[in-house]
Formats: sequence, C-alpha cells, structure tokens
Amino acid sequence: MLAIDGTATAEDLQAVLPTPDRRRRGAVAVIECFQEIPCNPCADACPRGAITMPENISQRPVFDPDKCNGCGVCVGRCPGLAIFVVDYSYGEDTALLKIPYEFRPLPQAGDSVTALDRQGAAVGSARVVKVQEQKNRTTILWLAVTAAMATAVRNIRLSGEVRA
Amino acid sequence: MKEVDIVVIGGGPAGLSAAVHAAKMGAGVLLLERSQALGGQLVKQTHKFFGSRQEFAGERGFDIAHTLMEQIAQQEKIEVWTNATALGYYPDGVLTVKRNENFRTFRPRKLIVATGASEKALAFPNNDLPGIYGAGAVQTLMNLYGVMPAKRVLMVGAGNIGVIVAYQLLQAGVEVAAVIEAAPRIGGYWVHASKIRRCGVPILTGHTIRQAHGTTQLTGVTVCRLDEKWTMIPGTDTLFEVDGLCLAVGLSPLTELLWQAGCKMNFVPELGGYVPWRNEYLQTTHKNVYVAGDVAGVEEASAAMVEGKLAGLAAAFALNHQTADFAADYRAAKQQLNALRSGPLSAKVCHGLCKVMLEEAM
Amino acid sequence: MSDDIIVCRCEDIKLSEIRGHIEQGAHTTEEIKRRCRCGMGPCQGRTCMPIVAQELSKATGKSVGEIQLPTFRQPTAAIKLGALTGGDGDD
Amino acid sequence: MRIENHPILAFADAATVEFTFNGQALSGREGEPIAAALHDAGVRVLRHSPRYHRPRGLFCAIGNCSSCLMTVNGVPNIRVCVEPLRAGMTVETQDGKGRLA
Amino acid sequence: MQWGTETNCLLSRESTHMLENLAELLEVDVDIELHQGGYLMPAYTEKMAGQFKKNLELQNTLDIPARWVTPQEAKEIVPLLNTDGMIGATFCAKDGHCNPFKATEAYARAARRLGVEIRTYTEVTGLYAECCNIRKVKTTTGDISTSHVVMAAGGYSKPLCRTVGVEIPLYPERHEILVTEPVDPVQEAMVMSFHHNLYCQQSPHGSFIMGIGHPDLPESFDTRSSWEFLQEMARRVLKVLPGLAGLNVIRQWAGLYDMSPDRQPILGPVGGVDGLHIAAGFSGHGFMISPVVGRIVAEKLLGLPTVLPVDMFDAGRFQRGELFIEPSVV
Repeated sequence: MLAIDGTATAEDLQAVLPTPDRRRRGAVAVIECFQEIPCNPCADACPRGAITMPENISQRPVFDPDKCNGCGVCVGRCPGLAIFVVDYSYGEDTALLKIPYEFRPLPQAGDSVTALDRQGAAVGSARVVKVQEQKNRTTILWLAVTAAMATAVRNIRLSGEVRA
Repeated sequence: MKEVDIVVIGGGPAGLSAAVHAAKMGAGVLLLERSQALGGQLVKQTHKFFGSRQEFAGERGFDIAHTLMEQIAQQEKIEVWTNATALGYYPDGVLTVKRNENFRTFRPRKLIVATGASEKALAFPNNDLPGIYGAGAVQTLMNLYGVMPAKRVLMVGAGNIGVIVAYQLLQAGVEVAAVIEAAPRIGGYWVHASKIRRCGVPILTGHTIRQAHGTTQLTGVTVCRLDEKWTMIPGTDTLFEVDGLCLAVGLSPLTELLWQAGCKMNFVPELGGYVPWRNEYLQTTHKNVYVAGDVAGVEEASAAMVEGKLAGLAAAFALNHQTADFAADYRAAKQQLNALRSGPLSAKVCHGLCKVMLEEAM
Repeated sequence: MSDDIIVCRCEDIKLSEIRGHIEQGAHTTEEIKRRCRCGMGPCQGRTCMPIVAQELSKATGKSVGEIQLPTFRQPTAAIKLGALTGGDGDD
Repeated sequence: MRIENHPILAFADAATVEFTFNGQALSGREGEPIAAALHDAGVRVLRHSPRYHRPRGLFCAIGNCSSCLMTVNGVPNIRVCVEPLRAGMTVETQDGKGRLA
Repeated sequence: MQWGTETNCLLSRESTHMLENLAELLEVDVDIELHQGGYLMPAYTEKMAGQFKKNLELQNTLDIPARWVTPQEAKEIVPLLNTDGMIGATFCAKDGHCNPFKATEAYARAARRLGVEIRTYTEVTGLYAECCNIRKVKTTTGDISTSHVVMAAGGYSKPLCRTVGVEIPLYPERHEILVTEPVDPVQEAMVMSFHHNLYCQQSPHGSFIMGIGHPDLPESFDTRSSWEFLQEMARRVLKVLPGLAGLNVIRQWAGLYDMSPDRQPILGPVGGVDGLHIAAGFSGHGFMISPVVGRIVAEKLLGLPTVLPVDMFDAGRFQRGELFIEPSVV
C-alpha cells in the first residue's frame, strides 16, 4: 500500500490502467499519481489536451484516454516520474513500455536488461528499443516486454548490475 | 556603519525571491548568505519540483536556483554577500555580520529573515559515530562536491527529505539498504516513495533505530519495530550492515535572530517548532522584521519562494517604495500561495499557520 | 562503545547525565545548562536542546511547547576575537 | 570516493591540490570543504571528542554542530565541513579541545 | 585577595579559607571546582605601581602571599601576556576562582539539611511592615510571616526596600561578558588590568571568560547585550593578550552589578524598619567575599560578636559622608 510501503495496490491501479478496449487501440499513458499534490506540469505538457486539472493544481489530474496517443511527452515531464506509456498493440505477444529513467550508466538500444516491478523485484527481461535522452535529463526508455509483464514492469536493472 | 533599506538574511528560495521583489519595487537590498554560494537547499535538489509554472514546476531545484540567481544579478539594487553570517540583532536595531573573517555592522531599515531551518537530531546509542550524517550533509557531499558519503546507507525518515535523498543516493551510485520511518505511514509524497521502491529499496514504516554499531566508525545499525504507542517491540530487531546512516527526521526553523529581535513566538509542532507570529504581510510583532520560508514554518520550497515575494514586496512598500502593479502583483502572489496550500497535504501547515496569524493589517 | 546516548556533542554529555539532573530537580533547560554545560558549547545548543526539552517534557508532564528554551545569545556563529577588532573596513 | 557518472549533475572542474592529513600526503579539489576531500580519501574520523575521546565525523556540513573540529595549519577548532581546501594545508585530527598556537 | 584596605583583604582572605574547606565546613559532598591559579595585576604607570606596592605591604602583613613580579616573571606566569609598557605586576598565587553554581548548590544543600526551606520559582513582590516592624514578605506563591528579613536581592534590593519606605542608595549597572570556545589549558592565572579596565581568565573547562568595566554607565536593569561590547572587549584584551586573536567567541551576555556609591557593600540593619537587614551593593565583588559575609550577617542577626568588623559598611555611611574608599577595585 502506498502510504505504508510506497507500492500501489491492485485497486489503486485498477483506476488508472487502460481498459481492454483502450488497450486494443494502441499506446496510452498510465498516470500513477494517487495523491493530491499541488502540481500540474503533466497538464501543461500534453499537446493533445488529454490531461487537465479540474479546478486547482492540488487536485489529481483528469485523464482522457481517448485524446491520448501515447506520445510520452508527459513521461519525461512528470516531476514525480509517475507517468508511463504502455502499448499493447506493439506486437503479437509483446508490449512496448515507455518509462522514465534517471540513472547511469544508460542502457543502449538493443540491450537486454532485467525488468523490475514496482517493488524492484526482477520479473523477467526486457529489450531496450530506444533510449530517448531529454534536455531535462529524465531519459525515457522504450522497452519491449511480454504483454503479460506490461502492467507490472516499472523499472530496469542493467545486466549484472545489483543496485539494492 | 552602513545604512541599508532592506537586509535579507538567507540566500535560499525565500531570501532570493524576497530580494528580487523588494529590489523591483525600488528598495536597496543587501542579501546575506552564510555559505559560499547562493541557492540554499535548492542547489542540492536534483529532482524536478512540483507546483505550477509560476513556481518553476518541472524544473530541477538546482536549475531553479540558477534562474533565481540570474534574476538577482539583473537587479542593480541588490548587493550580494556570500560567506556572510548574521551574528546578532541588537536592541538598537543593529545587525552584526561576519563576512569572511571580518566583523561588520548595519542598521537596516527593514530586515527580512529567511534563514531556513536546521535538521533535528535523534537520540540513540552511538548516534555520534562517524558515518552517521544529517540528510543535508549527505546532499552537500554528493550533490555539491560529488563525493559519496558511504557505500551502503540506511535512511531514517520517510518524509519528503528522506525519500528524496534516498533516491539521490541511488543516483550517486550508493546502495540504500532501506528507509525506516517511526510513523505508521509514509510522510513524503508517494510518488517519491514509489521511485525508490521500484529500485528495490524497502520502506519500513513503524520502525526505529535501537542502536548504531561500530568502534571507530559505523559498521551497522539495529532496527526494531514500534507498537502503536511508539514503544519498541522486543524480539523484532533487524541488523543492517551499513557504513552510512542518514538522518532525515525533520527540520526546525532557525529562529535565533527572531528571538533576539524580541519577536513574539509560538511553538507550533505542525510548522516544525517555534515560529514567529506574523500578519498577512509576513511582518512579525517587531515592525521592522519580516519573515519568509522555513523560518516562518517548515514547508515546501515553492511556498517559500512565494512567501519571499510577499515579504519582499511588503517590506519595500512599507518603506514607501511603489510600483503601478504593486497591488495586483501582491494579490496574485497571495492567490498563488493559497493555491499551493489548497490540497489535503497542506492541511497540517494551514492548521499550524492559524496558530500564528496576527489579524491586524500593516 | 556504551549503550548510553550522547546528547550534546560539544560538551560530550550523555542522556543518563541529563536524566540524573532532572531526577535531582532540574526542571528547566536553564538549570540543566548550569549543572552540566549542556547547550553551552560552540553549537549553542542547536542539536541538544530539542532532546533536552523532550526529556523535560517527559519528566514534568508539560508539553514540549511549554518547556522554555534558553536565551538565544549573540553571536549566533563563532567569530574570532581578532576579527572583532576590524570594524567596518573593507574586506 | 568520487561520483564518476551522475545522471543529473555535472560537477565543475577544480584544480587538484595536495595537502597532508596527519602527515600523510593526500589530494583534493581546491576550494571544496576539507571534509569532502577527506571523505574522498576514505577518512571519516575527523576528531576525538573532548571528554570521552569518542571518534567523530562529518555530521551537519554547515558549520553548526562542532562534530568536525580539526586542527588546520596549526589552528585548532576549524570546522572542516565548511573550510575550503587550499594547496599545502596541514590537516590534523584533533584530540580534545585543541591547543592554542 | 589583592586589596588596598585591611577590611577587604581580611574579608577575602577569610572567604578563601572557607572556600578551600567548603565541603568539610558545610558537611556536603560537592566539588565547587575551586582552582587557585592566582591573579596577576599588571601596572603600567608609576602611580599605579606605587599604589600596588603599598597594597602589597598591607597584604603581606595580613599573611596574604602576594608579591611583586617583573614583566619577565609575569610572562612566565601568563605566557600569552604582552608585557610592552608594563612596569611590573602583583601576583597572588592563592587567588582563584570556583564554580558559582556549584558553590551555591553546596550552600543550599547544607541549608536544607539544617532545616531551611528554599522556595524556588518564587518572586518576592514586596515587604510589609507594621509600626516600623517587619511583618511579612509578599511573594508570587503567597505571603510569608516573619519578623526578620535579610535583603540580599542584589540590584533588586532597592525597589524591595522601598515597599516599606526604606531608601538604600543602590543602583544596578549592566556588565557585559563574553566567552570563547574551549581550548587546552594555557593560562592558569586571571589577568586583571586596571589600566585597560578588564579581566580575562581561562576556566578549568578551557573557555576564556572576559569582561570590561565601563566608567559611567546609566542605571539600568537592562541585561541585553550590545555589539559595541564585542568590539571594545576584543580591542582591549588583544592589547594585553594578543595571542588570543585566533580564539572564537561563541557567546556574550550581560548581568547586573548592584552598585553602591563607594562600590562597597551595605551590610547590617537599616534605620527606620526593625528586622530589615541589608546584604547588598557588592558592586561586582560579592561572590568573592560572600562566605564570610554570610557568616557575619548571621552573627549580627543573632546579636553575636562578628568574626570580622563590618560596621564601616553600614547603610548610614552615605548620609554621614563617610564613604569607604577602596583604592583597588575594578
């Protein structure tokens, strides 16, 4: 539970993960922002107006998945690194994930890395599709993972590297 | 003795913002900062800030510091002294300052105290071993000087500072064994907690330190669980073999100068300890002394910047400096501050502020 | 290393000492300061006084906010005697 | 140990200068706090406390807490967490209160 | 003990003896941290040297082991001393200091053991007399009926005596002091320079404590510090002890001297109100002579002969124009 150990519960996620219908239509943002903190860069970031702040900046952002095309601009902007993009239409049994990453060394496109879940546990491997370095120094990693892992994977570890 | 319109003490977010806005009104400002560089805690912050665009949301703390420093540099009315520590405020209105190794005296017409806060300590056996640091020290070493404090660190405190510095340790290549927190819930933003959690760092709420170990320096820490009355539960000890222990157990406002000025103070736990009574212009019960930022109550840097603006505008206005947009500017900043404090996470701060708000206007 | 806790780093004062003074009737920060120099070191009590206030609160049943802190005397930071003679010259 | 490759920060270059710690030759970056240079060299015991001679290290890093008092160039009670490193400095562990030169 | 009058020499000599044996005397187990490192009093003018030498003659006849030292000998005693312009100094190795908090605690414990009730956190708000007789002491924790009061409230003695119509010529004077961070012992003796109007000592704990005298300070209960003192103190002390320049000042504060017109105490009963005894006006040297003064006050109260004569300190001397002139006082 977030308040106890920093991990979102299945119920928390239920509300933000894309519906089966939305999954079929391609890449979409997953906004794992569960707390009312005064913050609105995601709304400023979205070029399609898919993210809005209802009345004031202390509320949680309101997300319209129908307007979202999964471009991932918000992934790099969210100060809490709490936005991810998932694209289940990427391959037969493969999903594409875009995650924010702020560690060094960076992996390279084509690398195989260890996929980690929200608790940092290894859940399989991921292939790095693209390394999108940004001016604001939050790198966006494009990862190919099995579709079954896509809702679980939120971080990576370079092969052979043990961080914690 | 030098006469100055406004002396701002502290070159952190509140002080920088206060200086800029007081100078924009036309007041002469002397800005004092005790360390070598301006920016206060901002310069150690590697994460992107929350808030809205007005408070530089999405920018990293040290980048915000540079933006503010540029604004300072553009103001001819501001003189900046670094390595300058305010030593005392005396009954005759004289402020004494140590600059480098020189003693200086001033008689400021208005004083804006933006001294920030200092870290609280924690009492446990061997809490003085080398390898045990305040979170600020760890940030200074890593983020200002690029030196690792230890190889493997245990973090105490899951408030924002604890979880943020734990993440910074990971970024610096330091292993973080765990974050422990005495309270039953994580006090910091959940998004920050989730960032370290997905790196595999356990967050143990309801845990405290029983004892640190080591003869010449830290070699380990025994941690145990707390019951709902905050007493240690026997038989729940866990030993963490670490060479670093980082304490992030809260801040208390640095109010010495306010006590010396004779400002009326009140103990407000929600704001970190003793804080001054103030009116809506951030003016204390001493008519020449204004406050802004953590010294007025421990809060986020974004709020500190807006408070600095309000205090800077108000102090300059009180010295008869005027601009056409003063009233509009002031109102907008008030609204900005209210917006920042509108969420449920600010309820505690707002509750605390009610205990030190003076009603009468300037 | 003992199980005791250092409360005041400047003067090397342990928690057991503070508790001893409280037991002997020292019920204010000022009295504790006079008995053992806690808070009189170069750091001016910044680290130790909150802990002392907590102990006093426990012992007296007063809230921490009711425990009066010692006076915050000038100078707030150490300054060399030699520096004080300079006055207002240039740096 | 120095941080080699930081995802967010770039550390400004500073000249490398030599100094001695208890007679041992070390080097650090000019202008950084003495304590930072010592940490880089793995030195974390900076003094011994006045009464119980307990080892003490860096704690607050802002010149507040008296944990890091050392004798520098013969002058006792220097707060090395804020004292900038200069070439040729003699830095010594301080045992107790320090001797007035 | 380096006074210029027999009375003060004897009062301080006897008090020193008492402090040397305080634990036995009071039958309490308290270490008052008595340290007899000596007082060194440098002379810079022939006139001052002449007076000091005259004082020495008197002191030596009273078995006070003070002596004249050359500048060179003075520097051996206080290695940091600047001897420029110094003619010589007097030095008494038996002079010293002790921890006033500990000494007070020792007396308090002994008093309690003998049945004295001590009420702390109790402010005396006034006295009450009937037909020129003391009846009551009014306090914040209730009235206390009594027929005898010893007024030893320092500078506050004057306003309290006024509540029963007694006027004593006391006034409070602010004295400022500063303390440095501790260093290893380098200076055993206290330096007291009348020429620079300062004193400076290193406490056994290692910190240097110093203060200066101000000639014409206004009467005031103000105990706030001033920034001017820091500068003035530093300037003066570095002339005498230049080696302290690198020492860090960590704190300053101010306290009140209870001054009398001749800078000597007022002791004994006052005319007008029976049962009111004064022990105040010590003008900055009260702690030094307090052990024996306490004894004398008790003796007088009980109508016993006193161990030393103190009639010259009676409250009426100012009206009579018989000031007690002590040539050797800061």
